[in-house]
Amino acid sequence: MTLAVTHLNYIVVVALMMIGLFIVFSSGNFIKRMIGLAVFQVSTGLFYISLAKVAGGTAPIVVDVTNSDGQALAARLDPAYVALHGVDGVVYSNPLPHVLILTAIVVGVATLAVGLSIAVRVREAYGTVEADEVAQLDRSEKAGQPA
Amino acid sequence: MTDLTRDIDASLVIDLSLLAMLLVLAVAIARTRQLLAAILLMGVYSLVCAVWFMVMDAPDVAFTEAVVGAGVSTIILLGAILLTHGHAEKSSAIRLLAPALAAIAVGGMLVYAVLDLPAFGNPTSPANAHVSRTYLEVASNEIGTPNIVTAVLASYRGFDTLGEATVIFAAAVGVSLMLGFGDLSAGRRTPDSMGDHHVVLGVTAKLFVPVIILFALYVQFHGDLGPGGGFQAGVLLAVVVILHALVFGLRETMLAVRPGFVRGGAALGVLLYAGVGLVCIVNDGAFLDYDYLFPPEIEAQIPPGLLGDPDHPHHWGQHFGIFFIELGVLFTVAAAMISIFYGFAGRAPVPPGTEAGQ
Amino acid sequence: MIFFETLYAAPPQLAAHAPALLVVGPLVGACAAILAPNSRWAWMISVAASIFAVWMALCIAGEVARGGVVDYAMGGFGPPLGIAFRIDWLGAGMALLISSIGVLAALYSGHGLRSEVIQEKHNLFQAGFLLCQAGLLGLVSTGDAFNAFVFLEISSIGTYALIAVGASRDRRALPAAFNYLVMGTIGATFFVIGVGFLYAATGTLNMADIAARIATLNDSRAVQAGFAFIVVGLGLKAAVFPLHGWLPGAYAYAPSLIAVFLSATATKAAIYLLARFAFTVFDPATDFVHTFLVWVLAPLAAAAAIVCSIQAILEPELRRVLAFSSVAQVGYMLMGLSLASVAGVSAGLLHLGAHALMKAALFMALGGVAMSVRASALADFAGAGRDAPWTMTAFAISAAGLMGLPLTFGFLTKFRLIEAALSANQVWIVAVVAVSSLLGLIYVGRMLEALFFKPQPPGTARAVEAPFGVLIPLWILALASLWFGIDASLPESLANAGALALFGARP
Amino acid sequence: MAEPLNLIGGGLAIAGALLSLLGAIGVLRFPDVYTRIHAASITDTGGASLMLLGLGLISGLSFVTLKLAVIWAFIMLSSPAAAHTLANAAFTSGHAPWIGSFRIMRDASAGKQGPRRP
Amino acid sequence: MNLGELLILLALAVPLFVAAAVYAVGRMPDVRETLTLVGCIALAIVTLAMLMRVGQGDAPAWIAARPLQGIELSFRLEPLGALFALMASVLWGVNSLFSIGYMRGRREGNQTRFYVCFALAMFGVMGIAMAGNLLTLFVFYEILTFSTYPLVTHKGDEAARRAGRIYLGILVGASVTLLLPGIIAVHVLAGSTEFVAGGQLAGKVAPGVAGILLMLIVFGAAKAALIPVHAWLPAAMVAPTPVSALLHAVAVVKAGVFLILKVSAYTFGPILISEMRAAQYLLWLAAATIVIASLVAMRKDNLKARLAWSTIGQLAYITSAALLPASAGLIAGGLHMLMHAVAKITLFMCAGAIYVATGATKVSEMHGLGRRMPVVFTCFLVGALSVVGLPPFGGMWSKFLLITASFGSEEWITAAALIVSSLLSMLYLAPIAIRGLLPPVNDAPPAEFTRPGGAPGLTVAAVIITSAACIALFFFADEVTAFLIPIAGGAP
Repeated sequence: MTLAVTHLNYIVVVALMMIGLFIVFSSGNFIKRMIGLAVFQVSTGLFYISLAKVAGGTAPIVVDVTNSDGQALAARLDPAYVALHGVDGVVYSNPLPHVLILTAIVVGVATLAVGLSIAVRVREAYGTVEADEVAQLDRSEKAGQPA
Repeated sequence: MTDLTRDIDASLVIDLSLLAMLLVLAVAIARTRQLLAAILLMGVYSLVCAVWFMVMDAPDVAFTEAVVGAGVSTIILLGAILLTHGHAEKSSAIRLLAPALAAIAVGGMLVYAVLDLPAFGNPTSPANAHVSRTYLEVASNEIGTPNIVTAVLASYRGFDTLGEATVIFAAAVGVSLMLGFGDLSAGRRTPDSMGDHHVVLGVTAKLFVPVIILFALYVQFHGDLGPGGGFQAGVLLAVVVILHALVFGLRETMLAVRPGFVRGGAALGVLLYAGVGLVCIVNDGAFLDYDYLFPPEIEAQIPPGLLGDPDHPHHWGQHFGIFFIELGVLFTVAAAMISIFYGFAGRAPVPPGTEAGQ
Repeated sequence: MIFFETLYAAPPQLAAHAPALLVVGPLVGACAAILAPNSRWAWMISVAASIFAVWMALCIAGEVARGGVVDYAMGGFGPPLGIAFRIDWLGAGMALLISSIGVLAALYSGHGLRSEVIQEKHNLFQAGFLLCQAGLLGLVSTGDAFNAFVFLEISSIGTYALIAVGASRDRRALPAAFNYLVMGTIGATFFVIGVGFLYAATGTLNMADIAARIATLNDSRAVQAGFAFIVVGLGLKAAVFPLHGWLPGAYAYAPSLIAVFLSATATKAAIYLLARFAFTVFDPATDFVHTFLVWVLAPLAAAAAIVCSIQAILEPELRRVLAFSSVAQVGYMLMGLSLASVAGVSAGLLHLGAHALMKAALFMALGGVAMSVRASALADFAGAGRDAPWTMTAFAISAAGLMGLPLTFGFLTKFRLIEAALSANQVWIVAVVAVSSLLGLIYVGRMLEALFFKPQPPGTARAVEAPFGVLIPLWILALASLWFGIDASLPESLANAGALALFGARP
Repeated sequence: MAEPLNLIGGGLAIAGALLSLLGAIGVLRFPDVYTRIHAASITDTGGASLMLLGLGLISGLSFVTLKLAVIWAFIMLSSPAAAHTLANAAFTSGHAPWIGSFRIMRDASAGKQGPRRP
Repeated sequence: MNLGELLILLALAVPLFVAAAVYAVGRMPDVRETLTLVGCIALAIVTLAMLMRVGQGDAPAWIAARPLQGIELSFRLEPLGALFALMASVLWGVNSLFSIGYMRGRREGNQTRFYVCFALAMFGVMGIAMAGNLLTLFVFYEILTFSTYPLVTHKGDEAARRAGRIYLGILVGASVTLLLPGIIAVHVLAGSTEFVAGGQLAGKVAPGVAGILLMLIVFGAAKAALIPVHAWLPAAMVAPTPVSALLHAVAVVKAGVFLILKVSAYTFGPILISEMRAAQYLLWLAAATIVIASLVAMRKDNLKARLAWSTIGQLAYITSAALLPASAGLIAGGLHMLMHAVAKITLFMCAGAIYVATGATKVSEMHGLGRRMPVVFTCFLVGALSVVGLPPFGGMWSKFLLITASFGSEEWITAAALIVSSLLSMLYLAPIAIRGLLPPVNDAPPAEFTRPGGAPGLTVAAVIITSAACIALFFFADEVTAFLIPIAGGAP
């Protein structure tokens, strides 16, 4: 398969990251920025999980090959392939990135919560959550002060 | 190999169609200036991500993404715009140029790099061949949990998970610092929390609450056999409380689940987790080395094969270690999520245009 | 070093687990602080936990002095399967620095918090402070790339809110904290992306293992991109020159306790990690790393040292002056690193330590008079030196160190830096350091002239001497930077050992 | 597992998918909130039920079937409540039904709360 | 700890102790000033003892601290330093007498701070004089700069602060950007900055590199006030006269030229100096400085400003002496350092006395004033002639040696500049005293005493002592020269 096909997955994920980053940088609204951050972080998760996919693999939960659906799983694939890449008869996807991304998702929601709470306080202190207006208010305040 | 390629193509088709949906959603989020719409789209985005994770054989991640991304995050975001303002200002085209360039630069760097990665799904790529393959080979013997993800999460990289619990705990601390704990007086009786024309909701909620709790416990204790674990269960518990608050009003919920109790719970959860590790140290193992959870003399008295088949080596330490730390994660996550929700929900919204002094 | 070799600070049974306890101690302290009945208890817990961390750091230093490097496998799973702590001289030195600054900050917080944080939130505040401490300590001791990210976030997430608490003094703390949050999160995510690329290329997350497997992959684009993302991400956290926009606001408006602790440790930890990756995980001899050090890092560091010093000169607000000078000083440290020689790295690390002492003391002094002088402009502090002589003398001593006055620690570090640059034939770096020291002289001179030689402007509050509980840690810091100005053998030997470890740890 | 069961199951699943598509089109095309809610409810009652039934047939009688049944019960409980809440919210916020008695329209367009109950 | 180390320790400890004690008893003026004087005497005795020991040819040394590996704060005595130390401490004593009279007479404020900083400045001077290596010298050089800042800005008004900024800006700026890199470069190239007879760098670096280092150091030592970096000296004249007298005739400015002398004698060494082109250029620059300064001085009507500019010229003498390719130059420079210090402090103190008595600061106000205060003006004349270099005053010998040295090394330009500037200084210094003593032109009445009783007795006493010294040195110049011979060690 050509590069475009074999790596299309990665490229789309990259595009998602770019959009997330763009939202963060482009929008002056604090809430919108947090949404952009969320998109960015989730997309990073997509990248990791893409690394973890093994062709023909199944979820990394040990399957007992003695029972029926275990055999069904094994039967889907070429035995040579299974013998080469499988663990006692089954091909699993890669568990490690799953673990990492579980952590990353938690970090993401934690960041989201803290960021939004700060944004709420900004709204209470300034009356707006637009970065430009906040900066404007600060400038006018500084001008107001006797230097 | 025909089977194999067919199989790959099939999954690749689903995979790419889902990714296409994600692209559309992301663009829509970028374009809309109605924050409510953006938030709901974000929820959908997380949901589609969850489905995609399923396709990528990552049920645990999918589960987490569903409960967190589509569930809690959406609620927090909604609470935030309730307290701030529902509309984002349009930023001028010039202001869009630099961000676009920055994003494109980063994207270009990424594309340049990913084209050098092994092909998608390649079983022999270093990522899939080196450490993780070892996990797949040894985990079920060393740890004794069928779910390798749980084994790695709770045992091999248990220290990361402690850090994960700490992060969410830190987030709860931060939100409380910012917004307070939502003290009882702040619990407003908003009209939609009055039961009168919400009999239906009330009844359904009353039905669901115990069911969801039951499900949460199932997820908690089934975690080492199938997808799920302390984190997902904790979020589910938090969702129960949030549902209760949404239907019956924050005040009643806070009377039922006290903010002080919640705050303590978060700390206790982390303490429980760290405590397990310290017990291992006391029995002169390494930190979080569950094999030392029980002193040998106690471990010797446990009859082999009490759990699972006798010919497998028994892993009492591992089993109970994972059990306890998952419990700690459950407490921390549930309590932290609830206190975050209390922080947002218990904050009286400021009428627009008013500027509160420092 | 002899001092450390003979150091058996704890029973071996405890010392063996020092690496884990170093992190877990503050962590448990944070939970206890939440559960503590009142703010007094929370304060005592915070002090106790910080002291415990120092104790553990000393144990580790002793072990390192005897064994060269301390390995600790979390959960008993050796690398690359499990998460392993790997602490060499550099990590041990950083841990010592962070934990001892932590103790002083905790001591200071006894009085320092009262003027800036409402009583009800002291427990939460102490908890957040301890969490940040635990995160930084873990960051400098872990040997696992992804674990480093987790600690990066632990140390950050609480910090964002802690900075925003400064809104009780100045509402600008809120947007500053939010800005820091966005930038910090982007930085951390970039770091994760970079680690992801390294994982995709090597299949492992353990730093030593990565280093071993990367040696053959130097022309892999994934590896190079991974390096780039890690560098940019950590650069954001470390406020490397064009990425420093978040720092001045965040440090200037944060509560003094946080300003003291962060300015002394946070960016330093990020620099540590940057060095760890650039020198240990990657090989500074390979083309792209070398190109980065010489053609990217060095010019940016130089630009920071010049531009941000000028910004500090033009800045009317005292705390922001200090914040800008922090960015400039980060430039010094990075110039040292960019020389990619043992002497240069050691000079950079030495300056890192010196700057930590000085900046902590400076912010602490400002916090000490914060309860009487509420204004933020430099002009409002005029004459404070006469009203609060003890506080401001300590301020002056540390400021003198900042401009590199002889007989202060700052002078010696600058000496070493210039020496290293000369022996590396980087004369232009000498010129940069010279010019930026001149600029430093100007902005420090502005501060001291206003504090000591200008009459107090009418209608401003007279500064009141800081309470005793603040003066003790303040003077410990000031005297330290004086003492190390006379005899810097201990920090120098630490810095040298750290630099050697950074290079020697490479297989 | 028998082939015919698979076929029937597959057919049911496809039917469910078509119903969901129908519901989606309805949500897009219908004139006002209430009719759209109506269309949407088709998706998660008819569509979901049929799909679950089909999946159940395919998987045969096992633990999975039980799970599917629980999910079905859940949907049956939750989606009407959700639809009800939506309609109620729309109504209290003064959205007038496209069709309906004149009085309701007047009240709603005047922004008052919904019609008084008997 | 042998006697030599003890002496070094004492020389450093006495000024520090005086500073601390004066600060402690700041409330009681009499005790405070007695303490100062006692301190001066003690220090003078210590430095005299040091001079003796050095005269016997041994060089006591003491390593105070080792801040970093290969970096030492060490002290070592050698003739030039001992001479500088003795000169500074004795003149400090005399000047303290003068300042007590001056400060009391003018009822200045912040007197405690004044005396404390004075003592600290002496601490710096002692360190400079006894420094065993270039780095130590630099450290105390900076201490001297910063301890004198409060003295310069003593008035405390905005004008004083602005002058203070220029003072610090130029001195510290030059030393940080030029001197320190130069010193570190020496450290890197030679492996040490130790002062060794014959030159630390001799034979270790090419003359070209050494030339760059020399440039860095000579311009970095802005206290020597070579023309591009001279602006601080006139600016610093806002300071009270005692400060100008001691610091800008003796301590600060001489610290600069002392540094250059030491560097040329012990770091580069006469051989290297004679090889490098840079020294040649610097000589020409110094010559230009000499002439320009003299010309400017002639046009200054403010007496202190005129003295300041003359100082700039005289410092350039010593600089060029240090850079002459003949080792005789070093000796001449050392001698001139002493002679000029004694003469110039006399002039400054006379100006101060006049100012206290009458408030007159301009030359044009002093016609016939000598009739009212003949002693002061006579002393001024003595000082002036010593600076010009006429017998029977000390200044003559040093200038004579200088000119012969410059002829001997065929530095015609330097020689010419010296001669010209001598004539010019004759024109701008002597007339002040002479006109003061002659009856005023067109019978305009001389300025009145604004202070009953004229100049305070202490100030007059101080002036008399130094002017007597000017004459005495004429007869003891030979011993001093003999004493200085060793510094030209390793000369061809």
